[in-house]
Amino acid sequence: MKYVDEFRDGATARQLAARIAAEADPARAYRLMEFCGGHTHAIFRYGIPDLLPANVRLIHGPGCPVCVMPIGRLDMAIDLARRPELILCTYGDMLRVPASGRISLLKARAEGAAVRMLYSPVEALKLAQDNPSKEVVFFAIGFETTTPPTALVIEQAQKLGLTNFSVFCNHVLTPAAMHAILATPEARAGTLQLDGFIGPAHVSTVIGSAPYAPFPQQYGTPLVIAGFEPLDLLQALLMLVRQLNEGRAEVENQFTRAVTAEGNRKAKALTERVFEVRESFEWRGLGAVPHSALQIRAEFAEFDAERRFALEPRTGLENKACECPAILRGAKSPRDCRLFGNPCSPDNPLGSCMVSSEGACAAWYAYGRQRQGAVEVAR
Amino acid sequence: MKYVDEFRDGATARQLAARIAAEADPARAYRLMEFCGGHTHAIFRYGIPDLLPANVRLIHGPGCPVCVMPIGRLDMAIDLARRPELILCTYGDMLRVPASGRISLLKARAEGAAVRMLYSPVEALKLAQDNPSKEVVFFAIGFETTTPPTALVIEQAQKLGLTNFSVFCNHVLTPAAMHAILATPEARAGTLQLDGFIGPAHVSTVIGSAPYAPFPQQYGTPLVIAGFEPLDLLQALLMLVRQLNEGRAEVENQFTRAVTAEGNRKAKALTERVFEVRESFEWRGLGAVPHSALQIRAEFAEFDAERRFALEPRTGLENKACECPAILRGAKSPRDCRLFGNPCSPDNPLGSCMVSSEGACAAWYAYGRQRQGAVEVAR
Amino acid sequence: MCLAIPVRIEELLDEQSAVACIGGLRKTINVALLDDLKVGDYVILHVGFALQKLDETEAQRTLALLAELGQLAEAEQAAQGEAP
Amino acid sequence: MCLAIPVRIEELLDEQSAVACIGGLRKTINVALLDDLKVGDYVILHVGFALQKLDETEAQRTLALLAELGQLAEAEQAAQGEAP
Amino acid sequence: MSRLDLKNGSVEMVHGSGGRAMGQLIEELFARALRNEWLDQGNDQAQFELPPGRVVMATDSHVISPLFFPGGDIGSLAVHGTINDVAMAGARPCYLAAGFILEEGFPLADLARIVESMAAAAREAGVPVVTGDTKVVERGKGDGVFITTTGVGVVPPGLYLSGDRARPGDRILLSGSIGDHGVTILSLREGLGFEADIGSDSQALHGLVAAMVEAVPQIRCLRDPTRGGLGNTLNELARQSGVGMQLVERAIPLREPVRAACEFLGLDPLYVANEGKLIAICPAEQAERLLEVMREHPQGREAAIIGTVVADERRFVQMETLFGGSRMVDWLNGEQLPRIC
Amino acid sequence: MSRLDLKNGSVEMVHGSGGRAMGQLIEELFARALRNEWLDQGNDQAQFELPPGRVVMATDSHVISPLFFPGGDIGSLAVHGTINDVAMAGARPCYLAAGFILEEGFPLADLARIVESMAAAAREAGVPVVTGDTKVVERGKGDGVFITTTGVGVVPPGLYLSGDRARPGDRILLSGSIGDHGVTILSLREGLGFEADIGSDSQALHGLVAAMVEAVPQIRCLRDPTRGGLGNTLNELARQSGVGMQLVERAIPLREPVRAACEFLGLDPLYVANEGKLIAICPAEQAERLLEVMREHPQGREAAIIGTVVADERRFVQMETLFGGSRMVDWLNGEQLPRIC
Ligand code: SF4
Ligand code: SF4
Ligand SMILES: [Mg+2]
Ligand SMILES: [Mg+2]
Ligand SMILES: [Mg+2]
Ligand SMILES: [Mg+2]
Ligand SMILES: [Mg+2]
Ligand SMILES: [Mg+2]
Ligand SMILES: [Mg+2]
Ligand SMILES: [Mg+2]
Ligand SMILES: [Mg+2]
Ligand SMILES: [Mg+2]
Repeated sequence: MKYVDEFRDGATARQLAARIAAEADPARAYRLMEFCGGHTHAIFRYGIPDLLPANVRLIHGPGCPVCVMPIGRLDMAIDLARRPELILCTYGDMLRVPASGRISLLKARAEGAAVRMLYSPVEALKLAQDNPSKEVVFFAIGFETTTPPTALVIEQAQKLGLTNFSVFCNHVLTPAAMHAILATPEARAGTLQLDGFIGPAHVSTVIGSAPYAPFPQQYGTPLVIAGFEPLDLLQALLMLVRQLNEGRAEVENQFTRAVTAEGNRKAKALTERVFEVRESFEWRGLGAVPHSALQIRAEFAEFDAERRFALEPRTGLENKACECPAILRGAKSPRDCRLFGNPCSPDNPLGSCMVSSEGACAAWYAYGRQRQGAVEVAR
Repeated sequence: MKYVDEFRDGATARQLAARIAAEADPARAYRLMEFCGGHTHAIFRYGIPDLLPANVRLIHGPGCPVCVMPIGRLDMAIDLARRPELILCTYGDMLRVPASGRISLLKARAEGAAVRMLYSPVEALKLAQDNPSKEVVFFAIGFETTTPPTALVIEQAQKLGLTNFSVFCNHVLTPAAMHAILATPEARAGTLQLDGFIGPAHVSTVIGSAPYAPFPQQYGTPLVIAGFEPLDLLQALLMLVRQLNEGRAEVENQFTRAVTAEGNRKAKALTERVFEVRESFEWRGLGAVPHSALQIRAEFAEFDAERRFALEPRTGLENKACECPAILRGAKSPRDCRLFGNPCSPDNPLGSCMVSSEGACAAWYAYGRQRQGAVEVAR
Repeated sequence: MCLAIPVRIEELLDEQSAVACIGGLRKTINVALLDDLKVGDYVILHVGFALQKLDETEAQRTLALLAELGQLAEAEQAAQGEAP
Repeated sequence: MCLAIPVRIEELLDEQSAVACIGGLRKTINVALLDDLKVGDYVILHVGFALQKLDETEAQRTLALLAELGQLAEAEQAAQGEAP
Repeated sequence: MSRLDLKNGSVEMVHGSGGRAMGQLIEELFARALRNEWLDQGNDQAQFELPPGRVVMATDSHVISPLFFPGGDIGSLAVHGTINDVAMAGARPCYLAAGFILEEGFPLADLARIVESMAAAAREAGVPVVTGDTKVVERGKGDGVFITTTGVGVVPPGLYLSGDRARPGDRILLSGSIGDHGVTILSLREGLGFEADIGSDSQALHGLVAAMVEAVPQIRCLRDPTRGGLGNTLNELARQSGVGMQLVERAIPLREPVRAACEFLGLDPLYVANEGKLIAICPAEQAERLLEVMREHPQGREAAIIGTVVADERRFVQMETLFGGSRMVDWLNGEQLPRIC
Repeated sequence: MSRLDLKNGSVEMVHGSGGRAMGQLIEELFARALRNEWLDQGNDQAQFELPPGRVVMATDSHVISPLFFPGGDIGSLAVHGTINDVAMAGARPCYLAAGFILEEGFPLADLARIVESMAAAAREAGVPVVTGDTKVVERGKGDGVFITTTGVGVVPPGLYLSGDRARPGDRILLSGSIGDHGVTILSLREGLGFEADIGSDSQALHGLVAAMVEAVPQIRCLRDPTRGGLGNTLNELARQSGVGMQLVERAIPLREPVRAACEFLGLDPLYVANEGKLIAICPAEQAERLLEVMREHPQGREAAIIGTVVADERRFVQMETLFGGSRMVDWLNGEQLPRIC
């Protein structure tokens, strides 16, 4: 597979790792957060931590749309799904996430709710057309990458004159979350030290590299946008080590083959037409983050499930012992959770971080368990 | 089973049969029509023809609500059942009857139509309550016996304020059909000679014996109301033979344990409140018969499926070779049909008379085939 | 037409309903179409509704008549049997 | 987040859709979010939508750089290997 | 992972996906209840030795609604049904396999009850369920649970029973009353709802069969009149053997409530299903002896000789009625549906 | 009665009611396609002789959507699946039983196609379907057709294969590429719809097995990595045997389109289902010989030694990745669902 396999070469990876080891200053620590769950997944899938020197540590960030979804929003989705004559459709990722009372959409479906899995949001339109006597709600999740397709689908629904289709919008914004990370209690108290960011790959193909400029400027934190293949990641780590060694704090772009400064103008314009920024949105782990999510504009109100069904916000019941919130803030590691592994496992996930394969707990469980302490992850 | 077993005693039956043989005048023929399918069924189930002398012949009448339903009405019911969001419910008897194109309600169900079988019409109300987002239509069939329960259910639907329930009314009237029988071309031409009637058992429990008075008066045809057990039938036959021998033409009542002159006043009043007589109604075999069926009164218009769904009358496509019409007029016997037995059988019924176990063809097939010509039935 | 069967009223539940019994089988039936029912009455049951009461005296009378006709026939046959 | 994969445009169907290919697999995708696509272009595919074109030149540059860094590391290791 | 929630949990798609959750379902629910050395091995097949003799194999898929009924449930029925089909060859049933098709959302508590009932039936019959399979289908694509069981058994040397061996003059025996199972199931149908002191006759008949073939190895054929009832099953045998049959209604055991239910629904008890009765056909000379053996056995106490095989090219099954007439007992035509006229 | 309308007809409830219509369906559709001396007998069970040796029995219920797919259909799959489970004991599969659960309204033409495909698969494998059963469920209570097949076979004397026999040092062999079946089925899912030059690998493996056990009777165990895929099946074997496993990703055959589809849907090919592949574990000394025998057989041409059994109390299956790292190959957790992140 072109543009994939070339960036997975193990020999080159080991050479790059040796380069990082050579250039990393043994006298200092490099605490680097990969914001994006895609990177978290790749880090474990390819055993990147094994290749790094002990003082180059990776901190997992909140860039997994499944993991940061607050339970209350998922409860709202499950309530919707349980309405008779309503079909809720969403991506496979959300189906197993436990909401209040450990009910997931899959469990709700087993109990009779009409829940359908989509691969693409265009399927939701077809579902609405095929079920004219049902309400079809698309439970939309995701960062800036996933938002333009949702916007397009809403525009199309309007053009088609669909009267039984709406979107429960949960699209969130990357830069706002990065600001929030740098403003957590732990970050402000200095207990979470963050020396650099690995910036998202696919989000950046849409928003471009420009929106990251404030981070080096405001917080002095360097940021390197990186592709999701292991060589991309290692190169980005080397670039961060070099910035830190050289005392620079800049936005650099390792993923130049797909990311420009501007991103995808057409996709951004479409998003802008259909969505507007919310005053505030609740993130798991980060709490209410101002201007961190999108809502459907008034012009498309009839396609907004929140208005259409007059949804009331819900406060979900978190499992108190689950450390997902702290993990999502980068403040804890999965192993700090006493539920990790038993009883919480991908098979019986108690928190969202154990469900998505991008979640730190799931990634650690699937790929890291065998090392049993051999790998130093986070903190 | 009390009131059942006592009237099924074989020894007494043979004695009664001997009595009939003794009293029947060998010089004349006794052509007696059992109007009612219930009698037809009993006649074959108990092998009554075997017990009778050759000159006492039974002619099967049109008293089977399934058999006389014109194909067009059944087509209308199937069209209804095929509407999405509509559940059609009816008695098991109607399910296998072939309509145009040999489609039955069972076949329509196999193809996806929502068709439910009822034992009692009160189940239809429950179905409507349990499926508030569907239209529930009760496909009502039957003679005066079956009508009062339908009337009650319509009244109850009104009381309950149901907005998704209606009745496709096909209730028909016995006396009108008896008049029609005596006015068929064959009867008028004298090719169908009818010396007496066995009157219905259960219809008469409701309407009483009084409505039969015109038959002896107008046509000189004696009539004996008889129960459905074999001894009832044999006794009624003897009573008819005696009337004919004595030159009398009266209404007599053999089924005195359940039939009075007046019938069930309460049931009749209820029927009267909910239904009114149709100008004319199509009967299979008899054609359009004036004042022979009921329709729902305007006061209950919302429960009348014909009005609610603005149903257009349909002219069904009869199988041209099927002799059901002539059989229902008493003009032919099942064996006169060249389709009888092969390909037409209860398993693959081509006409309604082969479906209902009260149908002459089905009764003859199930119980009479073995005799292969040994039994003289009809004509 | 009109499959119906005599059942015995076992228990009156309310204006509309009663428990009926036949051959060891119990079933709740609708009795709204009949007045003055009492436990022990037999009624004709059709599509879940009691349509008419059964008159015990008339039933006995019919049975007696049937028996009589039967005996008559028997006597005659016997007579015929002797005849030839 | 955002599982996405580079695919090659095989055929442009209309304004909205194109056939894409990867590893012998063909799929109709939505290309409404990109302008000026042509057959042979590689795009990043996410939830059925092409999100961005891949820049061949940049890809080659990255690979060259990676190779260079690799060689550098190798040379260094060799040097270290000699050193002790 | 946490234990299966057998109290409030339900079947989910994941229980059929081949992973850990499926393993857990099999282990904590199926294997625990059905426990035996073969299942314990955890292989995808069972291995065992069979005694010498001809091997018999029979399979039946069980679909029934409701799943629980007086006299049993789908679990015990699935064991009895297949044991009986094996036994009808005169065989000793030895091992069972069971395939489950579960509907998403089916309560685990009900499933556990069914599997335990299955285990109890298998234990009582002495025929273990040695291998199995579980699939889960989406809600709306199944009906709670379907169970397909397959049995293997061995026919004692010297015996050969088959439906084509009935000969004119043979006697037809029936092991007990007809219609109990079918009427019990009907009585539970919503809307029909009657109460009666009846239950399904579901039971394993191999013990009775063993006694029968030991005493009368000349038996021509055995068959359990399940779907289609006595009437249809006799037609099958008549057709296979190329003979007619003459039955005597008076001799056919029929419980009063079953008869009443049939009158009241317009059904013919001859076509109502049984799940614990058998028809035996044997030469006339052995009929009395066979009847005696059957009546001595708990499962054959009400056994009766119900008719005779006759020569008839038309292969008609006919019956002398209680009333004294004669009627055809035809193949079951269509479905037996409750009717009003 | 008129002939079954195999062109435009569909399954009706009456086809399961035990009467004449059911007899007709069985005769004109099932028996006609599957035809053999046992089915011809028309009994509710089959009787046959088995060669000497330990008897093996396996059952699988087949539920698959869509029913037809490149490389096969539910009919051929139902034959292959059960033959393979029998063969994995090292046995020669001899006879099959089949139970059908049909949904009201299912087109008879599709049913005929499925049954004919089943017959062809059985013929090709030389394993006849000797007994069967048919049930019909109401529309909305099934999914077209479910088929449960059960097989019996015989293990040649001297062989004993079981999942608990893997020992540290043993080699793990795989007969060919993984994921073909699962990815083919996914590719047909509405909305996902991709085209690829792939098909299900559904095939009967007993020929390959016969060659393998003849050449290397020391084989410890065989298993077909169906649901749950290679990854889960190896975990099952590791747990049964109380060992760990060390795999080499490089050695595991994986077709390019299957790999691409997995990348694109976020699936791990290790957990994608196969229907015509087997895993063999044998002592290290015989591994090369076994590999040679497998590669000589048409069903094992792409066979490979993919790893080694190791001592590990934790029973971990681990893998050296293509990239050069090491990863856990855990039990399949949850369902593998296509994902977007
Ligand atoms: S291991 Fe489970 S409970 Fe603990 S933080 Fe992770 S998801 Fe939450
Ligand atoms: S045998 Fe069939 S086709 Fe002929 S009259 Fe009777 S129902 Fe009609
Ligand atoms: Mg819903
Ligand atoms: Mg409908
Ligand atoms: Mg069977
Ligand atoms: Mg059976
Ligand atoms: Mg049987
Ligand atoms: Mg299996
Ligand atoms: Mg199996
Ligand atoms: Mg299998
Ligand atoms: Mg297997
Ligand atoms: Mg069977």
